[in-house]
Amino acid sequence: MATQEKPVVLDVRHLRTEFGTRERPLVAVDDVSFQVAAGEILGLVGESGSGKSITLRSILGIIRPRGRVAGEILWNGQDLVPLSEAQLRRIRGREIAMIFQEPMSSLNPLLTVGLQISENLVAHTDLDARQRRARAIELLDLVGIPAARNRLDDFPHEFSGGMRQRVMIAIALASNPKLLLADEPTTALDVTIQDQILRLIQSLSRDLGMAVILVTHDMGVVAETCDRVAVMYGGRLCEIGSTADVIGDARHPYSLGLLRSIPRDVAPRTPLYSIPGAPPALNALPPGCAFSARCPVAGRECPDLRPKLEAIGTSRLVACHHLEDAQAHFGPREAAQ
Amino acid sequence: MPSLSYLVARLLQIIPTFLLVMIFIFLLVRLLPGDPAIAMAEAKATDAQLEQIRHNLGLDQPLPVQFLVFVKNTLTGELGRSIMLKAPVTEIILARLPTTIFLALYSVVLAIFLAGPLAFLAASRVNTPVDVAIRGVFQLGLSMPVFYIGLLLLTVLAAQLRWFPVGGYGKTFLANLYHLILPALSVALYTSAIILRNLRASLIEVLDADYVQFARAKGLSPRIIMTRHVLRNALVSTVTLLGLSIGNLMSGTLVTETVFAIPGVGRLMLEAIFARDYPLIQGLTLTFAVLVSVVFLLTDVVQSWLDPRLRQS
Amino acid sequence: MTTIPTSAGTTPLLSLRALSIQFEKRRSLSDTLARRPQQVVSAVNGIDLDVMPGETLGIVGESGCGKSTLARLIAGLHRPTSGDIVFEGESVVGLKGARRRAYNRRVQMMFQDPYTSLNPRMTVRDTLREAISVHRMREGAAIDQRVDELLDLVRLPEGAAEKYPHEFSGGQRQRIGIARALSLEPICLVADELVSALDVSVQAQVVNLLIELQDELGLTVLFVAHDLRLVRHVSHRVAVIYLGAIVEIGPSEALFSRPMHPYSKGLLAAAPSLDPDARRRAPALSGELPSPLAIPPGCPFHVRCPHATELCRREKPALRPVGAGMTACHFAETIGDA
Amino acid sequence: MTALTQSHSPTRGRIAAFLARAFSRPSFVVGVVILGLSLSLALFPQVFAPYDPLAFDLQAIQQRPSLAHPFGTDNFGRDVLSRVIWAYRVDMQMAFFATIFALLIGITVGAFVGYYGGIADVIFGRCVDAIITFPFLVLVIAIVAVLGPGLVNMYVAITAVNWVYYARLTRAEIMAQKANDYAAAGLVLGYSDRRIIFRHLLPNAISPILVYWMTDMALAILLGSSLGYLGLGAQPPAAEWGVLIAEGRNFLMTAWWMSLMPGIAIVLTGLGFSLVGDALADLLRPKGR
Repeated sequence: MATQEKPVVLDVRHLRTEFGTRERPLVAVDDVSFQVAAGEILGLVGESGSGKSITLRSILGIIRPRGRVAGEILWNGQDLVPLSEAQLRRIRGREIAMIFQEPMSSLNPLLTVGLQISENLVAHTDLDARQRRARAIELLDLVGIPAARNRLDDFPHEFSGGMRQRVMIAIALASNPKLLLADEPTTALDVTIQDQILRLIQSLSRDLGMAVILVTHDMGVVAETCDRVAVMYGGRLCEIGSTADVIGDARHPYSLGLLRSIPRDVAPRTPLYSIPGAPPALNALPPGCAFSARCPVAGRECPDLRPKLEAIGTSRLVACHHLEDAQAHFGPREAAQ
Repeated sequence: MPSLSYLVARLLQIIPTFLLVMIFIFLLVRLLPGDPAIAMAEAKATDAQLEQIRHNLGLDQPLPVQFLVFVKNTLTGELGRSIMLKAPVTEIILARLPTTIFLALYSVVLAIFLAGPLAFLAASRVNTPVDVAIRGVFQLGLSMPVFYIGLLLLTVLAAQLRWFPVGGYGKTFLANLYHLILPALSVALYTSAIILRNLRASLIEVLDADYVQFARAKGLSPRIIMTRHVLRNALVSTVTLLGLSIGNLMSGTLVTETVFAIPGVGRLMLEAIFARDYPLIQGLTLTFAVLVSVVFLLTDVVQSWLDPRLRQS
Repeated sequence: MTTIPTSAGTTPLLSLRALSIQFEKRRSLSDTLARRPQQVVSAVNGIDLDVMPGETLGIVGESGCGKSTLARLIAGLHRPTSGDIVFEGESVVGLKGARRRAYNRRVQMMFQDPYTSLNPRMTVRDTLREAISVHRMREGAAIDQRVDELLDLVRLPEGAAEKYPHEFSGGQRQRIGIARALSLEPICLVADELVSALDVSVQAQVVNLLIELQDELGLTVLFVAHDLRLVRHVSHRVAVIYLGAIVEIGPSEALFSRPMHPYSKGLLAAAPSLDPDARRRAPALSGELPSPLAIPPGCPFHVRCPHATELCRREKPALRPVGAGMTACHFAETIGDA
Repeated sequence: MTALTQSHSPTRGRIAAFLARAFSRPSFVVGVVILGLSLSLALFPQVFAPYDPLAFDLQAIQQRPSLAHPFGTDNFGRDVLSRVIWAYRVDMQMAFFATIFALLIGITVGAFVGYYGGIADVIFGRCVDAIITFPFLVLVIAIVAVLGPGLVNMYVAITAVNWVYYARLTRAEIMAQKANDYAAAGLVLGYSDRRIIFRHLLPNAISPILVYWMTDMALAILLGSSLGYLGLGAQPPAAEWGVLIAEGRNFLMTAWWMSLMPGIAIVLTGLGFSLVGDALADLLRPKGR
């Protein structure tokens, strides 16, 4: 599917993550495959319970021991799934870094910001204490924290939410990772701060040649930030393709519904398109298409027969039995007013 | 480190609390049945002699005046004379206090050594048979009164097996440790059950915290995650709990001193009550309150040292 | 009950006059000793606002800007430090007892958090019955009948009445919240971030319901939210709040298509757009919202404003007519046209 | 308004579901069985006790446990089993009376200061500070010393100190509940303070208080028997576990059963309360988030 010239760094194949007992597992991620090229920003979009965050955590293996991961996660050709904790630690934070949604609770409240950066450098580099301090200042500076030199000895509660998210990014960048996993990094922030953080991630990715997987529930964030986008629902992929394709010309009924429910180019106070019902619980998924219960064009076979991801054009995959019906149901996009 | 203004403020906060404490003690002793003058006087004292004793004790003054005298005397360390022991209360208490403090510290240390590893084991194996067994043990511990544990230990380990002395205190530090192990253990068993429950809960909570997940994602070693991120954070609430259970601990030492006939302030309190020795009761109650306040103060300081968020307010 | 939404020009239903509220932070002894000054959070700073009957007034701003406090002030949950709230010609500040109940029967509120805004120990029926019977909206058997009507009105499935809040999804809980507010048959609803805790696909359901009910019942709605797209879609008029003060207010379409205040401009630009062509490299607004403990002198926005001059640092601009609405900026004309 | 408090069928269904969940836990079942037995023994000791607990039998002094006397006999030849059984009456009473008034006063005061705050809350805070500055037992002993030993005075003494703990807990719970939007909704719906406190906040705040009550009843037995042991609680010849243990204290080497058996009763009963309390704490944890 990939037609990029850049080499693929991460190749996830048939990822399956489950929790609970082996007899009655709760499948949070089911047969998810995607690739990330060097320096590329991939958006992973979905609602609560779509499995997007679990996918991210599965890559680093930090859902173990409670979750079980199957499939292949090829990182520069090396499969991460069978690796032991000790082997994974050499990749976590060093080659693949991760930032979390809640800047308030993801930093240890009892330790200074400087220490939380430098413990990363201790784990992954050979720098001595003085060099680590210099590097920490450099990192805080890089992520746009004013007067970085004076803030190393401050504690997390002395920073605002946006600044804490910057600190988290600085920690993640400490050992020059090649891939940044960003789990809803801006959900807890205000729009103007969200905008600043997204632009920061974008420029870091560009300047450092770092690939990013950005998990979000906001199609707008994807449109403004990502090169490609994967849409998830009920732990499965519905659609994956370039941002322009998916945002501008979505094909899966779920992506279409999600995009249509956002007010855009519609007359004020007219009814918005809305997807009926609510996102499903993981223990109540049908064997077939996860979206079939809420889908306006679902056929009789949909709840039982799982649609495969199939290529449409050169750079997009969609998993739906009723692509034409979906097109007809949603109609062409109304012209902008 | 906590700021100076924080420490001074914390010290000043004790004043209103202690004023209430003093009022309470003052009223309590004034409500004691029987006329203290009669208790203090010789059996054949005349009315005039009783009047003289009352006057000496200041009992013929109005209550507010008596209270002010009481406060003034207390602040200067003048707690009156014990009726029972016929000696200054301050002297008696100071002579007995080290034993009790030693016993209390000993119990705390034992309790921590008992509870710490078990809590850790239980928290890292939540809902496994190990965890269930450990929880069962602490529930049992919570149901055992200190005097009963004490009697059991005394009978089995000291009297029957003769591993430990039946009573006494010892002269050197090591002898102290040896002599007081059973009484300390009696208190420690109960205290450790409380610590265990709290530490287990806060370990479970911290292990699940975002910043511990983030620490894992950073690729830190399990040892560093455990010591720097998990233990330190779980400790904050446990320190609070330890501070708050000082009252429990004191209650425990009172009982254990009685069971093992240890000459500490706890047993003295009981003796004073049976003898209606009101200057001594007053002094001892005050001593306990001071001890608890000092521990509360230390707890707050340690807490604000552990948790930078507390340093500001 | 049903009044047709009237156009502007009639008397306002609700007027805020120089409304302000300050919260004094609790001062500890150690603050006094260290001679730290008394900290005062100025959550709302002199807001003047007229709400016309039948209209939807959107109130937008970032978290901490005071929009939620404003909503609670209007609902009577806070008492203003100064200023007045006038409803149907009468001041409603500091009402007590029966008069307060009478006001709240007319002005109801809906809350943000679907998980904490319903009493978890009461069934939906009990929740609604309580409101209806306390206000004597119905008597006897008519109460239960009214409960069913209300649930029908907010499109909750049959049998919902006997369930407890935890048995519902977030979107359904917000519908229960709407039904509870409507049970008093109010004429004005204050919606504080009604849908922001919901999944995107569910938000549209609730917004559609709100618009429909408003048209059907002729309600006046104050729609407090941070999602600009939704506010634009729902509101007739919009007020943009920054540090507890209105920086711009005007007809929704005019304000969104041509914002006049530099903050409104930045806020709109920062909101993620679905148009991949609208990509920017630089953030739309730099800096962060200053603490409401220390509101900058002069124009409160000057520390983040790319156009700020000496005048802005010195003098606080008043809200004045610019274009189709009102703007509080010394240079609204030049910036607005840029 | 009476219609409001009527229970609907789903409530009954919910209780049934709750009981089903509760009884699927072994620890809860064990706790309930222990407490059930304890209560039966406390209510009908005459049915269960094989002998008169006060009857001397000088032919059978300090007999080892046997079929005739499963728990042995004491230094007056009284049947220890019968004495332990009769003591259930006293000790279960202690569990109840030493806590119930503290619970009621504590909830009332705590709900009031938690809801209204202000100067009452400040004064309350100072009182709490002062009272927790005394070790619990020291304060209770001191009050008992004023009032004189005996069961009723002990209840008064314990209640005088113990209500503070309930009030503190209630205050914290009420404040936490008050921060929820449903409390604000109640205000906007024009409900009275009384209605908001008693119909909305308290029902949501009560579970941890009741759980605490369970464990506190265990504590009351420990405390009451300790006072009995020290000679400040129930007075001999009344059968009370602490008193029984104290009576056997001088015969530990010759008649260990005199002290051991009543102690087992204390531990078992305490365990019953704490098992039930622990299970309830788990079961009553709010769900749906």
